[in-house]
Amino acid sequence: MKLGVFVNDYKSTVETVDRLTAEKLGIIFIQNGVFHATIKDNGKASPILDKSANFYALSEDLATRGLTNTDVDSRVKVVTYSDVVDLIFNDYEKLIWV
Amino acid sequence: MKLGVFVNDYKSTVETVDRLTAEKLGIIFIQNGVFHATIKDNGKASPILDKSANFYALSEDLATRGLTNTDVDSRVKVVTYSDVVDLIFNDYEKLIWV
Amino acid sequence: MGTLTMACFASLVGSKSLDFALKLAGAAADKGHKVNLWLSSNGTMIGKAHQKHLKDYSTAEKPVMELLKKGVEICTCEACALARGIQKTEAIEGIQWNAMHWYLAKIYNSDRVLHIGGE
Amino acid sequence: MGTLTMACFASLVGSKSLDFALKLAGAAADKGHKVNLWLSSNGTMIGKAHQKHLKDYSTAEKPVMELLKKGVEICTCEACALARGIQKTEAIEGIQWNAMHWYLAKIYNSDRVLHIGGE
Amino acid sequence: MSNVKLAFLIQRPPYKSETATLGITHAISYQVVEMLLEDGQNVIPTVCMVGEGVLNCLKDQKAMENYGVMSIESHIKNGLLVDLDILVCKEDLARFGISEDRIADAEDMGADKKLQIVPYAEIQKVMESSNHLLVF
Amino acid sequence: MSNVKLAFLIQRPPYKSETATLGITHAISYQVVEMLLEDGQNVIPTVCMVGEGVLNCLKDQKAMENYGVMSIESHIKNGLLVDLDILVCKEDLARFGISEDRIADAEDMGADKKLQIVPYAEIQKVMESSNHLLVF
Repeated sequence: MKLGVFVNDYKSTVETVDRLTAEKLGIIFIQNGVFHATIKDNGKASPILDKSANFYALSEDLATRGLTNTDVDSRVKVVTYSDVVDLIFNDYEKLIWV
Repeated sequence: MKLGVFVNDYKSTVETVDRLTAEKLGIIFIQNGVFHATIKDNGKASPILDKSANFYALSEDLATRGLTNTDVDSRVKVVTYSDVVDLIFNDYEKLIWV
Repeated sequence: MGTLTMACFASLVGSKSLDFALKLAGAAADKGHKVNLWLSSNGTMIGKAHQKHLKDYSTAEKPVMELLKKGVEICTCEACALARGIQKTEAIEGIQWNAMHWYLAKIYNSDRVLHIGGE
Repeated sequence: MGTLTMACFASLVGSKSLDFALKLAGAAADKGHKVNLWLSSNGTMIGKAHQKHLKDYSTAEKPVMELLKKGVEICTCEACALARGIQKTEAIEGIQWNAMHWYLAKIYNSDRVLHIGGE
Repeated sequence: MSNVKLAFLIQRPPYKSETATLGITHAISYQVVEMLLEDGQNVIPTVCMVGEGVLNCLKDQKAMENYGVMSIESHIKNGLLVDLDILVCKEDLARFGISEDRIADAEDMGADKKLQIVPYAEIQKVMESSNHLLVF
Repeated sequence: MSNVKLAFLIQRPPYKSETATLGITHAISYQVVEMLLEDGQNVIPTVCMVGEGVLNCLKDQKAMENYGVMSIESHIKNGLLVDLDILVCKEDLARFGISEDRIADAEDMGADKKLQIVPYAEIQKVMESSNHLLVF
């Protein structure tokens, strides 16, 4: 399946996401989920980024928290709300919010 | 200090609690915090129970979840709301909810 | 153009999940997609008219009116609203009141579903 | 006998934290302690009268009335309530409406404080 | 005749929020959805308890006695009575040390259905074969 | 003359809930509490950002632009302007790799106070010396 996963929290979502498998997996960091894309914990990037997936982070939620594009891990693409709409309709058939 | 800590969640509170130190520490498991007192994760009891502290679990919140006194770890005392009032006034001067 | 049905269980104030849902609904509608939004649990707080906009708090009345104008269908869970003391007479006009099967029926006719659970 | 001041930020329905706060307040009052309860954030939903008691949902109106009768002082954050569209005219009688310094002043005169934060 | 299959994944523990309860009640509402659909259209829900969500399945919950609200166990029983498929992740039950005899059923109410304890792979299959996924 | 000292411990990350914001606004309200107290009575708050709570301290937050609400940064600035002591846990900043130049201040508004980056041991001392603890 083509699965888009909305990750809206920083810590508690790692375990749930770890278990997900899909032929095509997209992980969209929104709200405090954007810290997965920007913050290293003790020097280590979020383990979610080691998954085989496409990663996106919502630009408004980065800016709201004082984060900029230069903070974002190179594996993650910064997207707008409009981009998210296109991801939903063009790239992923099933969507979950964890 | 004499610190009473209300733990109301199962997973996300472990890290916060780990850091707390006090001459006298009481940990009161309520709501889903009672799973710390009853559930082993992969055969291991909650790491919170390894702290040097007095442990309590609220009987109503155990029963609400289908748990009984025999499920409760031997380090934990089962208490009522009335007991919690006495713990608050007699045993702990400062209280936090994590 | 497709149909997106969303649900939001999170409260208006004290969570940005509902803000997210409203913004995404607007962005999808602007691109010509059909959008349905189901509000349940604390999400039903959105349906109340006359929310005061203080600068510390999200308010939904204005964005909700805009979404309704764009043709977004919004429905609130009647039981969840009543349990919170929100009466139909206080509701924002244009928001539908119904039960959970409304949501399932909208899902039936949707291309995409985004269910935003509680907390 | 002592004084316990509590705050609760969690919502009435969809969280058992407020249920916990009300039960603990009742248990403390029954033992002769003085209890103050500050409601902020989604906790202000408690202050609304005419909540329908459906069997799936917690309701607070009855327990709140009982607490008030026992002399428990309950105060709701006016800004948080207004932001949620809850007007003073819809409030449960006997619940005070004030701002955050009410809570700090009650804490000043308390032996114990239990602050129940959000979520 | 065309069915839309929905997977209701319940991953939250009981009672802290309404989330777990609402997962079951939303699934149960499939019973009346036909009112709003054309002839021959239907919605087929499957409820899957995963992660800490399996903690919702314990029997003898005393929520009505203690908090005046219907227990999640009662909602599960209602689901079984209306023939809802409710799968419970075997690995997660094992992880938390919950034996099968602790799991709710609706035998006393005459339900034929039981909670179905299945490996996670089975739940993954439900996710694959469903049209949409709803995580509670 | 008697003061009651309160420690406001902020451990939640920004914006998901109101919690972090309310921690700061509740502390700021100490400014007007004297209205409700006797002469000579006072409340002395100290705000401590710990754990993921330190993520509230980043500067250049664009919450008003994006969501129409006052940023937590603005609340922090207001706190500094009314001379609130706001401590930020040094170890947690280091853990998340946040350098001091990323931290909010209120210099542009003419505040003398700054966020005080301190070891956790210092925050533990505040907890010990406070009459009551409030965790947000």
